Amino acid sequence: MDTATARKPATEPPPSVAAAPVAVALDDVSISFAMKGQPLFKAVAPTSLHVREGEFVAIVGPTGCGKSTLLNATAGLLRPAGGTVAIFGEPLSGLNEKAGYLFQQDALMPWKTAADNVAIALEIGGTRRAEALAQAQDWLKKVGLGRFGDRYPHQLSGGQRKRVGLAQVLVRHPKILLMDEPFGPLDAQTRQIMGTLLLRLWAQDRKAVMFVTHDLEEAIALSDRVVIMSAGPEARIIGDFPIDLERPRDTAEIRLDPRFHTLHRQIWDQLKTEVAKTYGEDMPS
Amino acid sequence: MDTATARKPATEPPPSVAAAPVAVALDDVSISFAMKGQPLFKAVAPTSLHVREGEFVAIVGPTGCGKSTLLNATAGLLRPAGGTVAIFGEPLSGLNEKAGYLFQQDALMPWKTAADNVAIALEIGGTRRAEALAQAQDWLKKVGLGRFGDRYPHQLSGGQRKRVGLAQVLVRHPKILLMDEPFGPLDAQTRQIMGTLLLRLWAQDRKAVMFVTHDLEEAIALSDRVVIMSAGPEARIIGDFPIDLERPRDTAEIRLDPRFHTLHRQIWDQLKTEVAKTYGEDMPS
Amino acid sequence: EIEKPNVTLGVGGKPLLYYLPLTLAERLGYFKDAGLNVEINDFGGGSKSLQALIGGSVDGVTGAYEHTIRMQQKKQDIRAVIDLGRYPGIVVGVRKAEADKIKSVADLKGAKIGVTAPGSSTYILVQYLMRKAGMNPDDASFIGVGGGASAVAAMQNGEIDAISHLDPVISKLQDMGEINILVDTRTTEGTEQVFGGMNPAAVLYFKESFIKDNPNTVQALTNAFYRTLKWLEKATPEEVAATVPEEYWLGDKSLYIKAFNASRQSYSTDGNIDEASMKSALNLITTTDPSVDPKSIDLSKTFDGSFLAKAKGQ
Amino acid sequence: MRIHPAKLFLLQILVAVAVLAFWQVGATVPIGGDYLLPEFFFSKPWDVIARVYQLFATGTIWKHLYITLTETVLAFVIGSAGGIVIGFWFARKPTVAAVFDPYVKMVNALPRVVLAPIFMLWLGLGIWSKVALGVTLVFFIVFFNVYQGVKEVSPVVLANARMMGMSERQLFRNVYWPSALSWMFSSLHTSVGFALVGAVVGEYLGSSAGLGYLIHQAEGVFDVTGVFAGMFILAAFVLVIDFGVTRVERRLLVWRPQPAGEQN
Amino acid sequence: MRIHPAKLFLLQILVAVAVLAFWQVGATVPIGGDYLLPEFFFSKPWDVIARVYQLFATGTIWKHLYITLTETVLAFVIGSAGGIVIGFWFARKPTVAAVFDPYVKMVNALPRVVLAPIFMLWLGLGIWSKVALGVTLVFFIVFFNVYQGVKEVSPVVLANARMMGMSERQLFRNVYWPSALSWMFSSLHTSVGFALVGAVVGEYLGSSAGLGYLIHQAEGVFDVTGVFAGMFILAAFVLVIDFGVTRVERRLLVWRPQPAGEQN
Ligand SMILES: Nc1ncnc2c1ncn2[C@@H]1O[C@H](COP(=O)(O)OP(=O)(O)OP(=O)(O)O)[C@@H](O)[C@H]1O
Ligand SMILES: Nc1ncnc2c1ncn2[C@@H]1O[C@H](COP(=O)(O)OP(=O)(O)OP(=O)(O)O)[C@@H](O)[C@H]1O
Ligand SMILES: [Mg+2]
Ligand SMILES: [Mg+2]
Repeated sequence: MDTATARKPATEPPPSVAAAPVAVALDDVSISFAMKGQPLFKAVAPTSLHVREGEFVAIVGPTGCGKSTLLNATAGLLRPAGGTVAIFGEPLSGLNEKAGYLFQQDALMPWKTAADNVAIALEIGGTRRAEALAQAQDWLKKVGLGRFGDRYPHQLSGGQRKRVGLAQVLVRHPKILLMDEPFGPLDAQTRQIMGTLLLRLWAQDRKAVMFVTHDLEEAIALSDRVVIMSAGPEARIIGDFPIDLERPRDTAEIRLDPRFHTLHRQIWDQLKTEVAKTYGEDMPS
Repeated sequence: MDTATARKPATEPPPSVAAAPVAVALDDVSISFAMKGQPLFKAVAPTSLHVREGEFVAIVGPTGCGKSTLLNATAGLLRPAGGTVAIFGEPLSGLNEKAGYLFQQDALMPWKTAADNVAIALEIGGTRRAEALAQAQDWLKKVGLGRFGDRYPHQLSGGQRKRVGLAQVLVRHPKILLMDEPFGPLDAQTRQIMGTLLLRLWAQDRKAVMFVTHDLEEAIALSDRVVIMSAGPEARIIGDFPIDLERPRDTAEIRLDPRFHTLHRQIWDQLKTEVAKTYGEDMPS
Repeated sequence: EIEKPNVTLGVGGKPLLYYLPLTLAERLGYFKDAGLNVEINDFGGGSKSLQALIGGSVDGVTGAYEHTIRMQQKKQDIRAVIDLGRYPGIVVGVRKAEADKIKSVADLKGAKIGVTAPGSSTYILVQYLMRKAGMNPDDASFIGVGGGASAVAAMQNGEIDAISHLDPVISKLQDMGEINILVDTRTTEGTEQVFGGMNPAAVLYFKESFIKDNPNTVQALTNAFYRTLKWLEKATPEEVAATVPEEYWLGDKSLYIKAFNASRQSYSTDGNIDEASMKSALNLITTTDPSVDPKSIDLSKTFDGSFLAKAKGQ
Repeated sequence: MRIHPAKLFLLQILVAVAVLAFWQVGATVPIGGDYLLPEFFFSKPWDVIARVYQLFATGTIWKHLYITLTETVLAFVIGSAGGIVIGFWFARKPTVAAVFDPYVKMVNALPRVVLAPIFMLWLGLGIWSKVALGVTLVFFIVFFNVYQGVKEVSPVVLANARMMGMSERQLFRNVYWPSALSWMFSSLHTSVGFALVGAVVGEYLGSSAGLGYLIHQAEGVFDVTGVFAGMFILAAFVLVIDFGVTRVERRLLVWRPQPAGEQN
Repeated sequence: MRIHPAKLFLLQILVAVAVLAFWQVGATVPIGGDYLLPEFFFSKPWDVIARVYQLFATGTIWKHLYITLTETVLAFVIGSAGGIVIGFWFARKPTVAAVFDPYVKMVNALPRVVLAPIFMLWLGLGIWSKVALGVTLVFFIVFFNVYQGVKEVSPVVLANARMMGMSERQLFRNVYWPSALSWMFSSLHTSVGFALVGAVVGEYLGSSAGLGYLIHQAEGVFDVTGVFAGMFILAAFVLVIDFGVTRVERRLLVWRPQPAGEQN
């Protein structure tokens, strides 16, 4: 995690992405789950997705389509049934060490306080404990939890836990960020503050970001590209919309931009048909 | 849970609430947490909230303000430090047996399949297993998971698990519904479908609903009243907005109503100042 | 000069009357007088103390003479230096309720006989008796009842018809009026009836290599034990009771004295093992264990009388 | 990455062969004049195998095996049933647990060997006194684990179940029991061995048949080969019982996730 | 609803008094001609108490107690350290675990009483052969629990830690170890008793001092009072060790949530 390289001021315009190297290359990746006594469940049909260094890609899709699964494959936690995953050109075997992953579920260590949970992410890399704790405290402040450093996870609210998780991932400055509904349990205001925080960081060292969300506005406001997945099983990527809104963006203001609304409508229309398909069979009566 | 009484057609107008008995009465309820080696954390300052039978109250507030805590107290899982909780006029001691509670966290039994998780909620009450399973299957279909009945929780996506939980709570037709971000991990489309489903059910037998959400639009679209909590610690209810939109509502269409927008702006303004306070001290730099 | 003043002795159940000379030698201070510092290790049974000897964790053992014979067959050179008990001390008793049915060894056919443990000397003695009476070993069923209280319990509960055991269990059962005695090898008369002579029981034995390397130490021990035997020969039961620790009294001094009186004759008076008694011991083993070939045993290597001779000369 | 069963079996055999070879060398090749594993204490592997074969060939072993196995299975079943029931009871009644806690721990510390006479007094010399000895070992192992297992139930799942209106019985069946299962099975794997140990020690201290009796008899006449043959048969039979436990465990714990991310 | 400490203590005393009263009655009042707890096998509570007092008053007990306690603590520490290390190792190396699994279970089934002579051969008559016996009991209890405990680590927490880039060592320290702690402590509570049992059985089978030696001496001469006094002292000391374990446990497990919704 080369936090030292390419630190640029937060206000710098977004890096030119087209020329940047491909950070994550999913080629014809398909994912299946074997379950006892049931036929193989083909969650994701062969799908390709490339994310370049410095690119912020949002992934939206109906619930249960395979977004988390796709992130898991990128993280190296799940071996695809077919296709290849390459990270900065290297085929992925084992864990993806360049990536930081904010899980959809609670993943904090329950036996560590919030501050320790964040600090450990640095200590692993060799940072001295005092220094790591100081940075952790700093990060907790950034996510609005400065006074909650000595709480254990079960003493925090759902949204607070998620933010500790956010700090835990960001503090390491990974080159690739995998985020699975990071702002799900947060209120709209906090969401925007966190979004701005994330964008600032992202711009700093040209991270590649894969950002799963159910909030289309958020997806558009933050990303360079919005990728749409079809309903599962055998979900595929069925839409890929470049977001040509100017950077740097103010995540609150941008929603007033007319271009924002055009994009929103476009994507929404496609998404709607997709979600309808999810309920093709199970449509609530 | 007298599901038999007062079954009315789904299209019936909302019950007249003003005259209905009070289902949940929180009077001057305050909640504190004791933590080892730390001063008492006063999460909720003395607060009152009454919810009548057949009333749908949405609770919004900044993350970590005490929404879940308030629901826990109503459920009888947490004893308030002060004040009284009364359910249909009776002071609550022990668990609130009239309430169904959809937790913010995953709370499915990992050792039961989705169908069993729903069926058990009925079996407890004495329903025969075959009948319970049939109803469970029915409910899974309603939440769009008809084909996932024989999956174990860990084989489901986050949104799918939440919907199983929803079915688990609703299948029992409790008189009081406590829902903590029930639609959090769902995409916008599914959210609306679930919202409609919930409204239909609510109208059927005059349930009292306490509905925590971060989505203000959703809160307005669904509820009779939106209650706003201030940022913690010592959170209080600082706003109580009646939503005078007509019923029955179409949760998608209603958002186009101008009255909807007025309400939204009103509430939003108040909420914004509140959230800003949350970061009073910890405001991300 | 004594090569090894700090010696460890092993014994399988020190408080048993069977090993009384050991306790007496210790309590009378005869080891100290001989310039020895003896540590006594108590084991779960005679065979365990022998194993400890072979394994090298104790220097000598007060145990059954029979061990020296068996070990020869196992190619372990173990030698006794002094005899402590000349009669086995094993008693076969019959439960009172069965006494009119079982009047001789021959009547044991089909009976349930309690022994300390399968394979132990109490077991072997009954087998020997049965063979002599012309029976097969499987004509009766043997039940290990352990030492101590469990043996008493087995008899009390009527789970065994007869018992082959040692003191203090036998004295206790007699005292409780539970049994009638069938065979008593605590006494000269009883032993002669069974074996036609002496049959050495407890002896002090060592590894041959230990004897060779530490002759003076062995001598000192032999001296101490010989002195004890002589003391015991003349001692009154009261004196014995006063010498052993009070806990050994079976909770009741009079019972202890009774038990001691019953066993009194079985203690050796001169520490010697003559050829006839060696043969008698070998015969006991070969009769009951066909795997032991009498021809392969050199009895002269089981007992080294030279130390005893010197002890007597003092 | 699961290892192939055939390869696994081969490796297992290899370990056995290595141990036997070491044993054979230790018992027959003197190192600096001393044997590493003197034959007097360890016999020789080949002799032991021959003896095992002979015991089965002549059929003498069956009666003893049958008795010991009966005792073991009874001790195992009764001990674990007791441990489960009392463990659950204590876990659900904190007051009871707090009051009896020191006594349970005290009883657990009593040496079973010393208790044997009392069991024999009460239960006679038959199989039941041995079963009792096994039970006193198994019970505590299972008890402590079940007690802890119940306390480890996920608070959220429990709260959810209680909100559904489950009675104590239903909670037991649907929440505590399945949640404590993996704890229980962990203790059962330990217990299988201890049940057998209890039975054998019981036989060793007083009996007329059983493997413990055989071993004791062999010990009395310094027949180490017999002792080892007996122990070998014991150990082999534990595997059989444990195999059964594992089968049941697999069946009851189908719902568990495979450890995620362990696949590569 | 926590019970008040004073009330708890009162209840505990009450239980003790009830047991003693029952014992006294059983030993002195004949029921239908028979005593429920014949004095010959059970002594009488008052005698036992008097003997315990006497043992302490004359000071004879200290030497024995010291030896037995040393053995127990050593057996406990070595056995649980071994169980923890090997348990973790097996849990992290599935191949190793699969290969050795049957052997571990076989060894666990060997009656320790029979192994005693071998330990004495190797370790002599000092405390170490007794420690070894205790270790063979403690080890397996801890081992099986740690092994299972590591496998029970939450897959999500584990995946998160691995994504952070933790090495195997760091995973151990930060994830496996804390997660397996409650399993481990459960096994430690069982083990405390078994460590003592191992030490005492070792002494019982061959020694010149220690509580096991005392008990053995007393048994041989039908001194039941002595046996019970010894066992009582044993049991009391287990409580002391267990108290220490509980203290450490409390300290290490501060992070656990109080069971939610159990308050009313
Ligand atoms: N371990 C598993 N075994 C079997 N099926 C699984 C497993 N994990 C996920 N699935 C299935 O794969 C599909 C995709 O799951 P995934 O978690 O990727 O969905 P998602 O897009 O993240 O949904 P959500 O928005 O609800 O989180 C779902 O239908 C789910 O049921
Ligand atoms: N067990 C606990 N011990 C100490 N503090 C707690 C505990 N549970 C909750 N809190 C604190 O109480 C406050 C309210 O928590 P609560 O879970 O009710 O928040 P919430 O409104 O539900 O937030 P969110 O929207 O993030 O879920 C938070 O500041 C939280 O840190
Ligand atoms: Mg997901
Ligand atoms: Mg909450």
